[in-house]
Amino acid sequence: MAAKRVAICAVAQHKNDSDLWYKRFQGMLLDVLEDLQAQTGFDFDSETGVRSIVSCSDDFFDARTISNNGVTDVLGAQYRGEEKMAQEGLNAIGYAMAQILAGHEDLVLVMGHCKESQPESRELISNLGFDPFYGRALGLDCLNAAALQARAYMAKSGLTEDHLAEIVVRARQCAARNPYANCREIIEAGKVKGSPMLCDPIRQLHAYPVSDGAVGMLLASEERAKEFTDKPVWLTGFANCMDSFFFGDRDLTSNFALKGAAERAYKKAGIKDPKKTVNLVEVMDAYAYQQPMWMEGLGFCKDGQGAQFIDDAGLGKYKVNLSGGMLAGDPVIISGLYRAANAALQLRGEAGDMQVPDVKCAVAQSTNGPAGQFHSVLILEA
Amino acid sequence: MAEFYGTTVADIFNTMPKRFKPEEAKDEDIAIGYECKGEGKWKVTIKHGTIKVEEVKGDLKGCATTIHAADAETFIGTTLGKIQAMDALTTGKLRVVGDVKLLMTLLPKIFVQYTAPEKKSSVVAKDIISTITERFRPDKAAGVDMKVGYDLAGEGGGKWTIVIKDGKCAVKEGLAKDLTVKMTMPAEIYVGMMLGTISGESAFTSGQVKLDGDMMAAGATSRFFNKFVDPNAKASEAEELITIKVTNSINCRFATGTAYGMWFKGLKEKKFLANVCPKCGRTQITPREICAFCRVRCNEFVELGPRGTITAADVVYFASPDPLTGAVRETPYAMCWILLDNASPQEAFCFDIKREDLPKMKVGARVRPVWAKETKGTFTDLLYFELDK
Amino acid sequence: MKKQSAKPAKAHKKNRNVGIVGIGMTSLSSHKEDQNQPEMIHEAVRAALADAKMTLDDIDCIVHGNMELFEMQYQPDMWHVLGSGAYGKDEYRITTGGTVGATLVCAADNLVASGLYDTVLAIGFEKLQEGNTTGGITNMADPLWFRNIQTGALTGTTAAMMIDEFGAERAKKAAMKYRILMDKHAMLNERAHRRFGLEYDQAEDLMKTSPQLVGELRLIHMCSQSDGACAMIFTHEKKAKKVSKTPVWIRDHITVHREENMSNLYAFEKPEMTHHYAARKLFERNGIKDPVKYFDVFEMYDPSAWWGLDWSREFLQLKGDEHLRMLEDGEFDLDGKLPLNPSGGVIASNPIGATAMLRPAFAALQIRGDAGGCQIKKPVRHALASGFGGTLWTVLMMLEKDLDW
Amino acid sequence: MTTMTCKKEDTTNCFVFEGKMALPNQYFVGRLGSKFIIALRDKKKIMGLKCPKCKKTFVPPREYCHFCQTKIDENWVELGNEGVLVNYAVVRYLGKHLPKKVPYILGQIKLKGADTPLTHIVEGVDIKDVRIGMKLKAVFAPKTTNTLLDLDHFEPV
Repeated sequence: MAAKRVAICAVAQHKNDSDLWYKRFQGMLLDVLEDLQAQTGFDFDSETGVRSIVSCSDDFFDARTISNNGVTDVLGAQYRGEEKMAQEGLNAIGYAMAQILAGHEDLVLVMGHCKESQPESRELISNLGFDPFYGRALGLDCLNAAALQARAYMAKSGLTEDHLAEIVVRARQCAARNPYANCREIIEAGKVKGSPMLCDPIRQLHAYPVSDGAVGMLLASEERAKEFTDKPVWLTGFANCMDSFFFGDRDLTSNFALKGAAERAYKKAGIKDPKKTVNLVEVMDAYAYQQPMWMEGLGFCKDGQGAQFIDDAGLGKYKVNLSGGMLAGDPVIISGLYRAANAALQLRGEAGDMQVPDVKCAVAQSTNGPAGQFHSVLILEA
Repeated sequence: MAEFYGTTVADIFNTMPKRFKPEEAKDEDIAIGYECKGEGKWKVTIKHGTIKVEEVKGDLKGCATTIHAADAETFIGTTLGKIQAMDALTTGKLRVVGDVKLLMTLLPKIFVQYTAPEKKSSVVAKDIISTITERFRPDKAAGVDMKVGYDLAGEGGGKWTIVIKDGKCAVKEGLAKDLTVKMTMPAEIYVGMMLGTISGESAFTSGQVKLDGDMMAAGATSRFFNKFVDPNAKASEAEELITIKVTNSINCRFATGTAYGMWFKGLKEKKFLANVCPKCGRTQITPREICAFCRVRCNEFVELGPRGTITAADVVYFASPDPLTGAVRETPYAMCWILLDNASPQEAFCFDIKREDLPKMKVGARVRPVWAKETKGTFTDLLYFELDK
Repeated sequence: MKKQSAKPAKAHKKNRNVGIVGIGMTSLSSHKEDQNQPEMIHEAVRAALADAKMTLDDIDCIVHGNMELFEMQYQPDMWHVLGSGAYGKDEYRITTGGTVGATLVCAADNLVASGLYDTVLAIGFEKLQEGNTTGGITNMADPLWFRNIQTGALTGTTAAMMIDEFGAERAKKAAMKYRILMDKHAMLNERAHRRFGLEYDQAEDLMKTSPQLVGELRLIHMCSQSDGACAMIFTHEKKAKKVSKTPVWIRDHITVHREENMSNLYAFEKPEMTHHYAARKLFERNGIKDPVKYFDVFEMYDPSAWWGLDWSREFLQLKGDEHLRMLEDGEFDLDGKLPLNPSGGVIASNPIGATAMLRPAFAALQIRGDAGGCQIKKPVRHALASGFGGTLWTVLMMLEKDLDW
Repeated sequence: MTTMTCKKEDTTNCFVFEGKMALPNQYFVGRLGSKFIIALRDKKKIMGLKCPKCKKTFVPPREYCHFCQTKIDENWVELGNEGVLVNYAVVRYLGKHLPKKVPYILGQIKLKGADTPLTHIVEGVDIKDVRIGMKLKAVFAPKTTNTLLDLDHFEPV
């Protein structure tokens, strides 16, 4: 990584909710913006303030061509530069880093929103992510893609229904301590195992709940970070990686894209063995099976040993998703932003009831596309 | 007559009655004039599912819309799709006086697309009849017992009886006595119908096909057979490139929040509610959560208007689809920018103006809103603005 | 709470210089039934790689963008990996509406300059034939209110305002001259989509006969609807000098957005136009006092003849009728003071997601001397390129032949 | 940290409007894809493309082998209409994008002669009897949709 460093100076999260019927996403973003400004006192002066905003949203979920057009004002982007990350939000942080490292900007605001409750069904939308002839026709979507991956991975790793239930129960226990999580009610394994099958082997409670949310953060160059915070969180590595498209072309259990992204991100951050260096991990677990699977891809667990990893309390050992993760509810597109925000709070010692001691280095991971076709990895350090 | 792409202008008009789809045009009552420089003028009158095509010597009279082509190549090229109609319109080689919408919406609906004739298709009725047994689909004809007679006059024609019974099909020369139905037509019409170059419906409606006997049975026969494919045409046909047409539709629940909630609440009471920037005083209409310039939240609402002054006006001639209904908008209509009374000078409100007021509309004119009889707090509450006399 | 520093940020400086070393585009046409989306994209990618004499192994990262709702393809980069070459690589998908092509160039510049990636391939594309363009654009508007009123990107207000300012005769004549000039340029550019062969003596006729769309905005004034893709390869100074004899350097770029609500564009008091603001700020920080003199070519995103002409005043910081006079005096011609859109501009070719990338692409070809039939005769050293999108958003960038600023 | 989340929201003037986003599209499968679909539709044959360099045979078709970037669009090979189930999921939730009545089985089927499994629908077997490794054969659709669904589903041999 270049000699310069980039810091997160502040993060703000909107509380996730299953149906924020009374609020436009503009209103959600405005709350986040005001929170960030209250924390740091930055402004949008054309010389000394924020001149660049990297937003993150989705045209389909917003039902708007150019979804960022509807939010320019609440991002503070009037007469300023604004670009939309149209992928999963963690990449918005990666790109905002690049703007600062390039020397083009020294302050960048990252803002993401998504209201999953607005469209009739998120599966209907992800179906439109498949090609119109070979994929859409079969009714493929991100849920049944995940189910195919879940079966293949469970067979390879020995993961059972009990393991999945254990993951969900733990996620809710963590979420209970996170004021921004959507589903904070503690549940028992029996309830998970008794929840209806959505798409075998995925049950309703193995899947993340429909959620509305918004997240923001202020990024600054090393020289300017101290103007805004005493506790900068340094972004020391970012990478992402793309796998092939057709399921048949991929080994759905191989973590090809995640391994590529993790390897490159670790290299940039100078991390040789994440098991030794990394104190905390936030993964984008849209479905329960993904927690151990992504931990394999990130290098915390041997290939195909997901079940053993759970049995050995690996989730606790590596402090995985103390925020409750996506399983407790945050929307697609910006789940990675929530992951990074939670990691940053831990590194700043501001994670409240979730706080654990001695967090120096954290990993945030997110994924995009059906069955983890695309992965992003961000390294954050105190 | 000049020939382009293997077609003359006359070919196109001569085939019009055959390509006409009466069912699609049963609600239409319109005369369309055509002028093709160097070739002549035609008037096409469509009335309640009938069509009349006549060549006109003098001026085109009584036509709602006239289409003018600069030359035969343009006319034939755009008809065949070899020349982009939009490009021809753009450069003025094709000109429409009257409703341009017709070209895009009505004509494709009521006519089968003109295709240049294959250099005299070598297929004759006899050839098609001879493939009937191999095209027969017993699965579709279970339990059917009928005899269909064909009396096809002209070259390659003849008389045949097709017997369908017990899931079997046979063809016999001549007409049987106990026919379920008899169809009489020129052999070339039969060939055209089988090749899909003539609309069967129009051939029946226009009287080119005569039916004796059970009409329902005549209609049903096509189901029992696979489509006839011209073996000669196959080789010369352009390769098939597959397309699918779909309408992607996602239902949504749009939240108003307080900003739009107040706006709709106002509409219900026939009021324009704007919110005011506490810093610069801008009255935002429709209201927004924030003033973009000052970056401060706007919580105070004020009532504007109801009357106002036009600051800018656009007359729209282009018929675009209304994304809320999918229907094509009626043109022309006007989109006006109106500075409502009480509004800050930097914030105009955009809306339609009453159709009858279009000619008199100008910047600076005073207007007043016209509301729906019953206002419900939605975007249909406000009908339009009209000139305030 | 900390106090934000009051002293101005340091002048714009790059971590490392970035050069354009490969440019590729598909044919631009309204018909691409023979290719699906990834195949069309791949055609441009291959062309760019061939131009840069590179293979996909040389590429570290792909940047991809278009307008999703035109083709109604959700997260299209997932499917398009079949043609983009992103397999196993880093990939970003960054979009900003009509400006997206230009944004991708800015993004590629930032990604290379940052040191995070050495060589980046940017891809902008659109298959407008697969969607409903006007419906797609209308869906930009807020579903709660403005969607019931908007007509895509069609507006006659600029024409009305120009007629107001300069009189009907002069304004209409100028708009038509602009239009015919663009067609004349397109006729010289073998890559352009619509090439009509218009002559100046047709102007009178076209002013009357071309169908009216909105007010005095006629069909002839409006841009085309095209399918096509553009791909460009960017790398850092050291490598650019090694792999290319004629790298084109990205000096600086600026993005300026404005609010969704357009109400204050058409009231009595109007704010500074985004194009004017962007150019003012960009020229200021790069010490450009007289843009007409400094730049040798301007590739402007001109969605219609009226807008193109009106916006030339804003971008070039002209006053009064200076822009009309430049046009009337032939200063925007290929041998004029500042040749404008030698490519024929957006009026000639408009695959929306690629359109704003075609501007710097054509400008860079001019700097390289590779613009073919539409090459400007005098040497081209400094180029300006703009993108347009959203509710009058702008992206403006400066390209240079030499690293001498 | 501020207490944004705890703020009481005034919802008196907030409503929800039911609406939709709908647009017409037409999609082109391309020259290559047309050959594949026409073979399915007219000849009831499943065609694959073989990369001469990787020696792998792919289905559905693509222009380039994106592992090695070799152009493979001419290297058609006929695949068998029978194959083996290598993975599956059972779709039970509702959705208007789903082509079959739920519950149905979504499978990955490795066809004879192909190196990559094809994702498709499996019918004619009770959900509890589905087994990875079971032999399946293609059943073609009586009515064309000009998509991969011209192969209607797979069923046990």
